[in-house]
Amino acid sequence: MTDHPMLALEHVGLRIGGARILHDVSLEVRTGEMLGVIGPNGAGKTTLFNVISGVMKPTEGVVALDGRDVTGEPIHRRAAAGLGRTFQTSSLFPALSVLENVRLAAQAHAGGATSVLRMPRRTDAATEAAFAALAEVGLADRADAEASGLAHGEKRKVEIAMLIAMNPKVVLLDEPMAGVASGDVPAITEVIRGLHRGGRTVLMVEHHMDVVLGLVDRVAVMHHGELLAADTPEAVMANPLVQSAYLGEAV
Amino acid sequence: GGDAGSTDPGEPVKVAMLTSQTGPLAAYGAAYTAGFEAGLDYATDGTGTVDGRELDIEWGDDQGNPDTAVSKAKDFIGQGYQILAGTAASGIALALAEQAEQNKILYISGPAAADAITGVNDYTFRSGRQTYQDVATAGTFIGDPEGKKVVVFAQDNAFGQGNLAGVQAVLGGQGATVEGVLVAEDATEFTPFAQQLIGAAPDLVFVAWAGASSGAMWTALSQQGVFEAVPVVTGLGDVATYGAYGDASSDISFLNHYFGGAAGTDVEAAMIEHLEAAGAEPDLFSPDGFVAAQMIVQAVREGGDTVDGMIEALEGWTFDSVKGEITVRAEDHAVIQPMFQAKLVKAGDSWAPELVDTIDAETVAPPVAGE
Amino acid sequence: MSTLLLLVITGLGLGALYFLVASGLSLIYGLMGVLNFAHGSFLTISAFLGWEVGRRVSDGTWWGLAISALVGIAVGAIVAALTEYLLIRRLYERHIEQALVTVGLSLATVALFEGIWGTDPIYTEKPDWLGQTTEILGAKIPNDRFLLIACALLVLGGIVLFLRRTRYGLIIRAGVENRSMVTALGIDVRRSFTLVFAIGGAAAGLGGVLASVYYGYVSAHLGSTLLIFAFIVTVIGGLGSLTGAAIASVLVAVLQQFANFYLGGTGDLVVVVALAAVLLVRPRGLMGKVA
Amino acid sequence: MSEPILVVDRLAGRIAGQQVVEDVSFEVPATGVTALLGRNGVGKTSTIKSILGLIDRTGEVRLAGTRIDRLPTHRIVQRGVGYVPEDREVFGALTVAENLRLAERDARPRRELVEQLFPDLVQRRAQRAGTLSGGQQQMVSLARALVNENRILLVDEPTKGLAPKLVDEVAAALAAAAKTVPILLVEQNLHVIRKLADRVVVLSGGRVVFTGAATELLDDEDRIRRYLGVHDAADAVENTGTLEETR
Amino acid sequence: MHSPDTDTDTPTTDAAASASTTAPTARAAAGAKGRAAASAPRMKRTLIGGLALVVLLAVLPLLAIDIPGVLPGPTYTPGTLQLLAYAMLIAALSLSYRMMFGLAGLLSFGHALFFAAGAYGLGMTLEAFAPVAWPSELVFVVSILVSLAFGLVLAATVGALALRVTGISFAMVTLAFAQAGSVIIRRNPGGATGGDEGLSLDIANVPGALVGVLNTRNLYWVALGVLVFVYLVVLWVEKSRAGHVAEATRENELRVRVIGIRPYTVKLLIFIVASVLAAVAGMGYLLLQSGASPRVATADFTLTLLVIVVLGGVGYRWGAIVGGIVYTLLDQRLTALAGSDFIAGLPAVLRVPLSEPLFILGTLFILVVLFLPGGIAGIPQRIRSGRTQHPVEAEEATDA
Ligand SMILES: Nc1ncnc2c1ncn2[C@@H]1O[C@H](COP(=O)(O)OP(=O)(O)OP(=O)(O)O)[C@@H](O)[C@H]1O
Ligand SMILES: Nc1ncnc2c1ncn2[C@@H]1O[C@H](COP(=O)(O)OP(=O)(O)OP(=O)(O)O)[C@@H](O)[C@H]1O
Ligand SMILES: [Mg+2]
Ligand SMILES: [Mg+2]
Repeated sequence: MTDHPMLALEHVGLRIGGARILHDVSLEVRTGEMLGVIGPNGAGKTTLFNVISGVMKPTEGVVALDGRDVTGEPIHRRAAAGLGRTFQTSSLFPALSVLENVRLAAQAHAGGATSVLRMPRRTDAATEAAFAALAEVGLADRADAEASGLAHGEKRKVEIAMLIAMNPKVVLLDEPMAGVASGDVPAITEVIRGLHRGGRTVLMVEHHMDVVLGLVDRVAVMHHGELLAADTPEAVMANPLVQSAYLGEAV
Repeated sequence: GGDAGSTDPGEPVKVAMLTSQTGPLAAYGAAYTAGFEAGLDYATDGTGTVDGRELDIEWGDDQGNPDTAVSKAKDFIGQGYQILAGTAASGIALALAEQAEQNKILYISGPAAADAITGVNDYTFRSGRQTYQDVATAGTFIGDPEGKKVVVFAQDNAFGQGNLAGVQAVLGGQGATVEGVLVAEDATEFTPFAQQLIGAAPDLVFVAWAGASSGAMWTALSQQGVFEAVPVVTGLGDVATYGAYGDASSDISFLNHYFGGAAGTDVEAAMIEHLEAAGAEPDLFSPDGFVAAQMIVQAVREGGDTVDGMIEALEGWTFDSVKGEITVRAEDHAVIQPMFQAKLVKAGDSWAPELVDTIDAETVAPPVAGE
Repeated sequence: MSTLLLLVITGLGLGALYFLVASGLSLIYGLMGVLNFAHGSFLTISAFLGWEVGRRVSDGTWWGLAISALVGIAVGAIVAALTEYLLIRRLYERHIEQALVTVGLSLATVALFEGIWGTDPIYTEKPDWLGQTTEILGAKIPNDRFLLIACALLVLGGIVLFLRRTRYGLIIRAGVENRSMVTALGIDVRRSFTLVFAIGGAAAGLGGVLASVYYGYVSAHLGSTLLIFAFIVTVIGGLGSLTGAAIASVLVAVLQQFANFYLGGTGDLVVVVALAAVLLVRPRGLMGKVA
Repeated sequence: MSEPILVVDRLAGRIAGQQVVEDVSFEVPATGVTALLGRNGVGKTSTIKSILGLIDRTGEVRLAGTRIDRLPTHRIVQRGVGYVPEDREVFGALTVAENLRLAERDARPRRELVEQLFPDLVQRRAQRAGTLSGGQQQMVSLARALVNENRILLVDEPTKGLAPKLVDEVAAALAAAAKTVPILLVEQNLHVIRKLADRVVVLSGGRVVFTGAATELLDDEDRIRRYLGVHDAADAVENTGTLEETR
Repeated sequence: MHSPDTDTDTPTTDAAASASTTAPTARAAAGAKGRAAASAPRMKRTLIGGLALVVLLAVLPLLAIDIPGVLPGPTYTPGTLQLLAYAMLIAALSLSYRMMFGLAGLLSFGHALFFAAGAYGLGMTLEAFAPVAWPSELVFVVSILVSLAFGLVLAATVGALALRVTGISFAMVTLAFAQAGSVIIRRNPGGATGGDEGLSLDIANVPGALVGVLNTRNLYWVALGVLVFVYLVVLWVEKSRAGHVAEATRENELRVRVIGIRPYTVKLLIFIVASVLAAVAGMGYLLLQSGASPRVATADFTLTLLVIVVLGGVGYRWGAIVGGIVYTLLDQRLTALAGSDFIAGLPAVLRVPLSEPLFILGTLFILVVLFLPGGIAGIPQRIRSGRTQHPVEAEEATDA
């Protein structure tokens, strides 16, 4: 198969003004791997995702996706190449319906997304893909609701449905469980597992350690903009620095 | 469809008047309207009828907006009106002239000054003076123009450009060197241009200015000492603008189309009497309305019921009017009329015009358009 | 040489006038996000009422001018506060609608002014000294330009102090971003909003009276002619940056003077081209804050 | 028990014409932490916003005996109500320092307390709050409420998005604060609730379905499953408590 | 105008949720997208309704319907036809503006530029071609094509530059271009534009059927044709995938990028289509008015469009049409009212404001923004839902 990692960062650094936000981050993620990213607040996890997805441009280093250098590419080109992400606080098209939100994602992937000559229909492939994605996250009955009126947990699910509809090769999840009621955590965990099962490469920032540990193959630890370690969950958990800087004392 | 085009003798004659009742030129519209009513009264001996036929006069507001004017004109024409008159804006007058030609009706434009209206087509007449006549009047102030240097200080718009072209044609043709200092219409600062005028050291500065900025412009000329350096001539506007010249008032020679009392004719006296009875004052464009009324009455009286007949009745017609004897030149419908030279004198707190000279109609007659 | 100097100093004077209008506009836009198309009307009504009162008290004297200015400032503040209270407040956080309401207001008020005071400009008197000139290096500078520059500096300083020394600037910037959270911190944000409008209106009112000195007339269109330049300098300077607006006012006015004089009266064209160029190079204007 | 600090009686709230809080009545005692619980979308946030007058509401709310349900929000807050909103709601265009300064209501704000609790913010005083990380924004939001003396704190999901270590710290901070001021706390993290809450109020479908001592709910697997949808109480505890095991 | 269907399949939760305080206009536009694929019978009904309306409008010149106070005369008279034709062209222009502003959220202050480009472009081309010895029909058609191409190139250039910035900067850059255009037109370079006095139509190569008051009827049909054409193009674009992406871009541009679409392309596309449609309306205007005046290139004219679109209802396509027609009629009729004896007889406090048409229009507009956020087109919806706060969801699908 492929001899290169699905996603590779080489010596990535980012400065804003005088502040060093990311420093010398190198990381390789294999195809089909699920990687957890943890670290204290402000460690640079979201920034890392921003750099990978193109929302921010690194000031140093190289980002390669599926063996291709994408450092200079705009966001949409990377997305079209199979990179999907969610945001730490839900980011939807608030005035559009749930279905429309997801269908746009599906349509973007299907090509001809911005064609004036083609009409979206109830029966076209993009709509079907959107319905399928909604069914997968259990929101099929909310398809016609307007996104802005959804409860918090539902918004998180729509974000994931959009990812499914995009059918990306690499998925970046930024705190998918934040604000999700305890009762819903298992369901969303399942959905994420489903995302991964399709052979996708998944990177996930999450502070719910049980979720992280239950899902991922490897854990990367960020601290002060640097990547401290990327190792098995057991090894990372045993790291004293992780314990003192991130986990803290047992409550 | 409709029944446009047929007019039964004996039925009222429908006359459409389009002028600004609102918008930036509303004041001109008011003066024109008052003048028209006085003229109609005069020409019909107070009956409002011509040879027993009723004149059915309908007024419309052009709002100073060509689109509105064209719409209204089309509405009138569609209703069978064959006589249309009025408007102070040259742009509107030209648009209406176009309508007149397309639809073969008679159009007598109002105070609009553009030379282009003269001779634009067979169907279009005018009731006022044109830019050329203004300029030619100014030309008479400096004696023999041969070898003199004249600078035209004007706004860079149709009015200003027209004046510059006029001066070039009139005084340039008589041997003067003519230069233009054209200022962007929206400019608000005239001090440097005043400097430029002095720098050019001309024998005469001809100022062609309209609109609100004239006050600031005159102040700038006066502050920079243009009046001490050069004689300055300009057109005297309507009563509302007498205050605009400020301290410069007494230093300017004014060419003038008309002000109340300038002509001293019997017709003028009749007009003023009528205006005052109606609570109005004679003003710059009162004669334009007055003349329009006279022309319409003439057209109806002599022209019968066809537009061609009316045109024929007007072409070459000479008559007595407010400003004196007036001729509608047959070739291009130019209105050959006397013009005035005036000055402003202090009258209490405000300024009042005083006649300096009357310039003979032939002296300032424009060349025949299109020749 | 003296022409250059004349162009620069009269440019400064014109820039001062632009700034007097732009300061309120920039304050209101920068703090509240309201693109206030009615600002010109605030200016016009202040100029009219200032003139009406001033000439009755003492026409063409310093005393009369001072009265006019005070009346203008008061009228501007009151009208602006009323506008905020009656119209803008109901539409909070809906910036497009707020701008639209002010468009409607400017349409209606200009028509109303025309109805009341007519369409022709009404020429005004001013103290003699203002009509005279002072010679600087051979250039005869009209004295009223100095008055304009002085007032513009005062207004700039005053507003900067207001923003620095009081919490209002903070409250309003926060309130624009998230109004309900500001109230949830125990702050009556509505009062602050009205106050800012009033201050902007007061600056416009002063600008109106001074504009009537500069132009030598009052008319229903006094405000609308100045407004477009005020918008341009506000945007070039960087939305919400008062010093930016001040710098841009001067740059635009001087540029306009030079282009009008040396480039065949292309001042307006040059200014709009400059606007487009600045925004394309620096979308947030010269001194705009990073959004 | 002394008189409750906050009494909510038949409170109903609407957003854009739609009823989101149906009929909610409960009391917050003058000491300790009262937790307001429920699944996503049951109306916890809306209840708090109704109390503050941030959304249209009807019903009766009394703070220390006086009705506050007719007052505008800023007056309610001025009476000593601190609020930590659900989504942080920091002013992104303002700096950290400006955010805090804006929140200072008292003549002598408790700056040292805040600085001591969140040293990270001291470092970032001049940074615009919009560029802070999610967790840092949460700290600003908490700091804004703690900087004043309050009679009650309304805190909506303060640990959302915080790293485990910080969750502990915030919990500790709230526990410390609770010694002097009563808190109405919305929280999803059962572990935090277990540690802090004295009493619980459970909402479902815009109504109160359970009120009682914290232990009454948390020790009852059946109730937890019923009210919070957690299928296995042990699992729920584990959810947040895995750390001890793993270590 | 037909009213939207009265049945609604909207779940209540959805309805209420959509009414946020932040962006009611935009919100109203989005509304029923979830229900985009409305049921077939309903679409058929609206299709028939729309067709019937067009047919009615088309036969209007053959009928003698008189609505005193609204129309200046019976519908067959040139005056009325002229007014209606003018109103329809303004409606077409507003429709194109709405596509940009309401759909894609692009607040342009320079739309007038493209209307003027159409009007002046055609006028100047006709004049330039006047001496050419081709058959006059050919010259006419070629002139139209040349002006369209001119509009297209202009739109692409301005759009490509202006869309590099967003928000208020975009508005100002478009304003700058439009101002530049306006200044150039008024400057009358080489005598090409006629300056302040406007450009008059050179009728040498204009088909005789489009010249003269007696042919106003034909011009009316041309205007109707332009309106229907613009409507269909706008409908098509809005319903297309690109239209949906444009809508999404208005809502959340970063999100659009992240799902793999470049917003710039879509915005540029919408900008160009809207601008070219404006140019088409501009050509109709030139023919109808037998000329063009510099007024149509001013920022004020764009502001008027904004007023029209909001008056009609940003959330509704037919709102722009209703707005355009209502505005034009009001503008004309209020002038008539202002000059009426009734007004003249009032005391000064009432007479002065009421005799200013723009005062009444401005006030009316303020009231609409304050109290009718859905605009005129939103009234049926409000009556039906009985709500007083904000427009909830626009039944976009029903007027398709
Ligand atoms: N413009 C800026 N200037 C200074 N510092 C910045 C700027 N933008 C971001 N930062 C800092 O960069 C760091 C990284 O932020 P990031 O959002 O990536 O953290 P995170 O790991 O995702 O944290 P969390 O878990 O709280 O979401 C933070 O400390 C933030 O304050
Ligand atoms: N702006 C809004 N417009 C319409 N409905 C809303 C809005 N905000 C919230 N709702 C609805 O109100 C209900 C209660 O929401 P609320 O935010 O109070 O729930 P919550 O218990 O705090 O949930 P969560 O645990 O997800 O924060 C939900 O059904 C939600 O869909
Ligand atoms: Mg983060
Ligand atoms: Mg909540």
